[in-house]
Amino acid sequence: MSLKVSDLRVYYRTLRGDVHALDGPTFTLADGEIMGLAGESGSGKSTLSKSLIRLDGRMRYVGGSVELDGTEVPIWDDAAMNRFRFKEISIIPQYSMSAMNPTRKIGVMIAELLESRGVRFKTVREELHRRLELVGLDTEVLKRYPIELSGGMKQRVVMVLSTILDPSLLIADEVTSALDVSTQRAVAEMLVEFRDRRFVKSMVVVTHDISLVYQIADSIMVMYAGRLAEKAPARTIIEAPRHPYTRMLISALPEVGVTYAEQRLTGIPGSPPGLLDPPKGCRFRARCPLASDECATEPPFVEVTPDHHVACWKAE
Amino acid sequence: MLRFDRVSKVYNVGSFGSDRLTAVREADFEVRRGEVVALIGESGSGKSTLGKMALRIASVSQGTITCDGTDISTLRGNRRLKDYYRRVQGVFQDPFSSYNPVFKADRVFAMVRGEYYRDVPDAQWRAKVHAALETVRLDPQQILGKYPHQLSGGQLQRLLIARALLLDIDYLVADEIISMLDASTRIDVLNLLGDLKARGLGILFITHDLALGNYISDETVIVHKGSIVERGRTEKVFGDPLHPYTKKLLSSVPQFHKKWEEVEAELKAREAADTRIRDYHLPVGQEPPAQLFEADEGHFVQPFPHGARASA
Amino acid sequence: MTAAQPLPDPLAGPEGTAAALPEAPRREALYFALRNKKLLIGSAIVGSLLLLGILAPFFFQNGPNERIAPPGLEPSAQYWFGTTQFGQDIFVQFAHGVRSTFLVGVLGGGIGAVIGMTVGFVAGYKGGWIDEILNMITNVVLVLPTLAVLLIIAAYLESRGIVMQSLFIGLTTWPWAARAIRSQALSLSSRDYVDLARLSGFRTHKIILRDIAPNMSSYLFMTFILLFGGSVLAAAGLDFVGLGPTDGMSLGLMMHQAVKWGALQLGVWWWFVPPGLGITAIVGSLYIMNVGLDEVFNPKLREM
Amino acid sequence: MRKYFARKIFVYALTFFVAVTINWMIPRFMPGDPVQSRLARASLNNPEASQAMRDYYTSVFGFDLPIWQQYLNFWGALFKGDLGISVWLFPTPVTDVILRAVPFSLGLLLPAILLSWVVGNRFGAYAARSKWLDNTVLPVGYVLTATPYMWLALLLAWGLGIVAGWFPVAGAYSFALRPDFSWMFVSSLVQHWFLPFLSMFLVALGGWAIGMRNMIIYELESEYSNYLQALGAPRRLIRKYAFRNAMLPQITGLAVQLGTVVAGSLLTEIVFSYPGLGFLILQAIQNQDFFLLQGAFLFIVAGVLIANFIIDIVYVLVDPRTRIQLQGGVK
Repeated sequence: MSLKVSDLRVYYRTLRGDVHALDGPTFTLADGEIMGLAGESGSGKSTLSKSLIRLDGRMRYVGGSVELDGTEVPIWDDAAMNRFRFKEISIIPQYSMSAMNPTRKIGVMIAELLESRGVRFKTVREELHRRLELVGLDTEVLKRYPIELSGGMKQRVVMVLSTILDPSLLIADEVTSALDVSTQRAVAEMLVEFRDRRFVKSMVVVTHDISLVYQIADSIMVMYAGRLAEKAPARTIIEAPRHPYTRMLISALPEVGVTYAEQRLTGIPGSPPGLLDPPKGCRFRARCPLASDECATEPPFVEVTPDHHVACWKAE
Repeated sequence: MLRFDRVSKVYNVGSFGSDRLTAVREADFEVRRGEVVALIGESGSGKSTLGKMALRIASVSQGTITCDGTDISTLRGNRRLKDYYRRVQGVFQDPFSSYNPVFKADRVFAMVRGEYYRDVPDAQWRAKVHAALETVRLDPQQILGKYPHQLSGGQLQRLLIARALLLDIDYLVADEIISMLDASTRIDVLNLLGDLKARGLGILFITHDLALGNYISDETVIVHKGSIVERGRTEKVFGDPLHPYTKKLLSSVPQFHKKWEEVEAELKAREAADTRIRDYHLPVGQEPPAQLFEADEGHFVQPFPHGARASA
Repeated sequence: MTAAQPLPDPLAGPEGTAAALPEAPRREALYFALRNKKLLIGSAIVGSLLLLGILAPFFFQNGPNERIAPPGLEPSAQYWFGTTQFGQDIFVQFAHGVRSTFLVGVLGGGIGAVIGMTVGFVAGYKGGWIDEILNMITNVVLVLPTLAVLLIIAAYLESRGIVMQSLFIGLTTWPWAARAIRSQALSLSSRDYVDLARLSGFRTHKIILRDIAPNMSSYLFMTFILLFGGSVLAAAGLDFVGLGPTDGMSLGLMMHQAVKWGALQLGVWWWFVPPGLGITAIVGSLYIMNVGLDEVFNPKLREM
Repeated sequence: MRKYFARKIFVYALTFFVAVTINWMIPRFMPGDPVQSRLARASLNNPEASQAMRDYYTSVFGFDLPIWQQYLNFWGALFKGDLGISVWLFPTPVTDVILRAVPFSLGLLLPAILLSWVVGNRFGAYAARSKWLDNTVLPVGYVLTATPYMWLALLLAWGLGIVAGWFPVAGAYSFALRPDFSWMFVSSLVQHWFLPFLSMFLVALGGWAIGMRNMIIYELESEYSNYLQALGAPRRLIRKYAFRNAMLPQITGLAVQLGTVVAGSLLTEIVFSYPGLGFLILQAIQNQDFFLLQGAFLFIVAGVLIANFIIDIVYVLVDPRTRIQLQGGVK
């Protein structure tokens, strides 16, 4: 069991009170698993992924626990977390294109970062070169400034750098959303290759694009309004979703071959609830065609068939 | 008919325009009323520039854009431009950036009234606004008097479409209008374009998303690095793609029920089975011309070297 | 002169909060304004000096240059700030000086702001060769050392008044403001709502006034405050060299006279301390007010 | 790269041209024909000087010549280094008077600018560390930048000079000494130099500290800082990067602030009767020595332009981004 998250609650502090951005997800991530974390804006997916590595100034840890390879991860303690960052838990940020110091040569920056974490640069240099070549980069890039590289090249450097210490868990935060269709496939497949070569043990791929994670993930976890809706193997989520939200969401997404003239799709009416003072019970209730009285109580996130978890009273 | 006749856009960059950058090269296509044309391309393809030129926000460097026969670059002066905007309107990608954050969202209606319907009495105007809101399926009660940040992205985009409808337009340029909306609501805004088409509007739907273009359009235009590489009836372009770039896009777009490898294998198999003689192949090394070749009835492709893979 | 983002970007907030703010941005600004110590303290000092400058001169029977008392008196209950070597009441001079300081600030800062805004908005919105030319002019005036230019102009003027002085100050201090406003206007003019205004048939001046400027109102106000401070300091420098208004009284002129008549050597500190303190208090409080305003309007800084 | 500098030089040349033109126009086109009235006034005080002035005016302005001819003559004289004869120090040429004063001005300006820049940046970076420091350094910085140069000079002269008696408050060296390389002379020079230097240093310090504080906060919020934090880099490394990157805009700031600091030095010199350009300007104004005033003006403008150009070069050398962009190496 690589990652175990239990009842994690992280809120955003605002003037008008706490925004319940992440309200108690409990799930596990197996060794070698690539999990797609999907959801719309405000679903809590990026709050969850950020919480696993670094809470920013406005985020407040409220409760719950995170365990990685059997060790408790103190996500509430910024200083203690430094021990885990990079070495155990690492991230490929959404802003990869601007993640490197613009006035430092890339190689110098990497060396300084590694040395500051107590890793002799010499000991990883060869592996670094190997991995840069693996992602199709010349080792010459280490002698360049970030501005001399194209966006795609910068992103690949960041992918290699983030995983150079073979972390146990990698968070890939919307890594493909800024890319063009023709390049996002290469990047997504590179993530799988990183896992296959055991550069990382397991991976959370955060995205708003379910069709993309379907291509590479082993499992997909869908979030809605700060809570988990459903987690299942990728194919199951697409072909046999149980949660009404997942079902409606998937049937609202067009893919090549579906046309307005032949098969009109429909969206989900309404909009997600505000999280400043979230409604009691199931948070999808107001938009759910199946909602009934029992939905006023919060549905537990339970395993309905092996590896298929759903938080819905109607999911039998 | 909104017609692009060998339209080019060249930007002068650098100090005093010392360098030139071609954003669009001799684009040639048209948008008819009652039809949705999907203009599909990746970032930097020049697709948005084409939309901006049609809206007279960017000037045309070469070629002409005509609206029902009138060259739109000849529309000088505020009055003639306003007449043009009565017939052609646009909606843009970012719903939040489309609203001035210091004003209420329904100011976009007030702006139209101030410029076009100054003399319309209040009651009549209100009826007109309500009718437009109804078309885009918005509840006036929930919308009017709110600030942009109090509304959702989907509501804001619908509001902008309603604004365009107030002007009784013939053509709408929709530039990536749903790419920033949430997955669960975006399809409804897209369906709205289908409804407008049924009412006789001509729509230029600019997008980077093949699935969306495929879903809503009648005609498809694929642009790559400023040039149109393929265009034709949507079912032709998607069903029988000719240009290597189009094929590459189709094999890269993530699908739901097929993995990338499956799609790629299918395309390859079809290509192998295809024995038609191509008379639009170029000798290797020759620069492809901007003029497209009509490979099939109403299906145009930019000539490319035989055996070429995508050049992206 | 920090690059301030004029208003919170609705997309910049954490997930969910954008939709959770029920009130208008303006009311939120007021909420922060009333809780910002820097803003409150700054405006209290500026406000009280402004009142002094406006009201006090009406209560004096004597003008600032009239010799009404024994010379060189230390500050006392009767003469709050003491008297000069010529028996002039320094408090009376101070109050008149504060008045003209505010006048120079408002006029000079105002003229500078109008030029800077016009140049900045037109260059930023229009772009192209108009931008190139305006930029060139801005750069030329920017590198000209302001005080040196003012000295040479003032030296040849036969009679000098506050209005004339402010005019010349305003004509020379605008370039940095034009630059700052240009870059703000440039980024705002690429927003979609500007395109939408064009599609609504708005003319250029209307777009600048109705759509671009309101989004920078806090920024423009802060620019004016900085220009105000700059004008006050420039005027004080001119007055100190002896090229100030040929009639009337100003804080710089008080220091000029103090130095000229040996206040330093005679140890008459009450002659040169109040005017400088007045200038520092006004300009310094304005600057600190500005930081406060920046914190009010720029949500990123609120968290600090 | 060449194009970038060509453009910069063009702006500076244009500025110099404008400055010279202002210099030529002002005496010609001010209301009430100031030239004639100056001549008249000077002839009362000093007949000899009045003759020299008249000669210069006729050669340069040549009242009967067409305007464009006068303008060209003015430039011609300028290129020969002829700025006229000083009335105040008759019959020394203005150029000589100014060249004598320039070293004193530079001796004050350069150390004051450079040291205040270095120290101010350190303070500013330090201030961004904690709320407590920020709340002290920031207001002090703002008060310092709001202080008129001459007032701080007056306070220091009075407090440390007159009251405490630690430093002399007038001149560049003791009147009893003649310039030589003796220990006594040099120490007198330093003693006289210290107070004007200190007052300029202090006023300029505030601005740099504030600028750096704002820049570094911006850098610490940037994405590369975020990334480093997410990878658990120690604060030391993140601060180091932020500080270095925040320095770059401060170099440009140096160019922007130059005019203000030069103006400040003029005022400070006046308080301390320090024989630099500022003191010359005061003498020129008081003695109605307009050639001297105009000459000083041109020297100041030229100096500021040269300094700007040096800063441009330095900036390109230290910022890899600009350097690479100028070399056309961006992919």
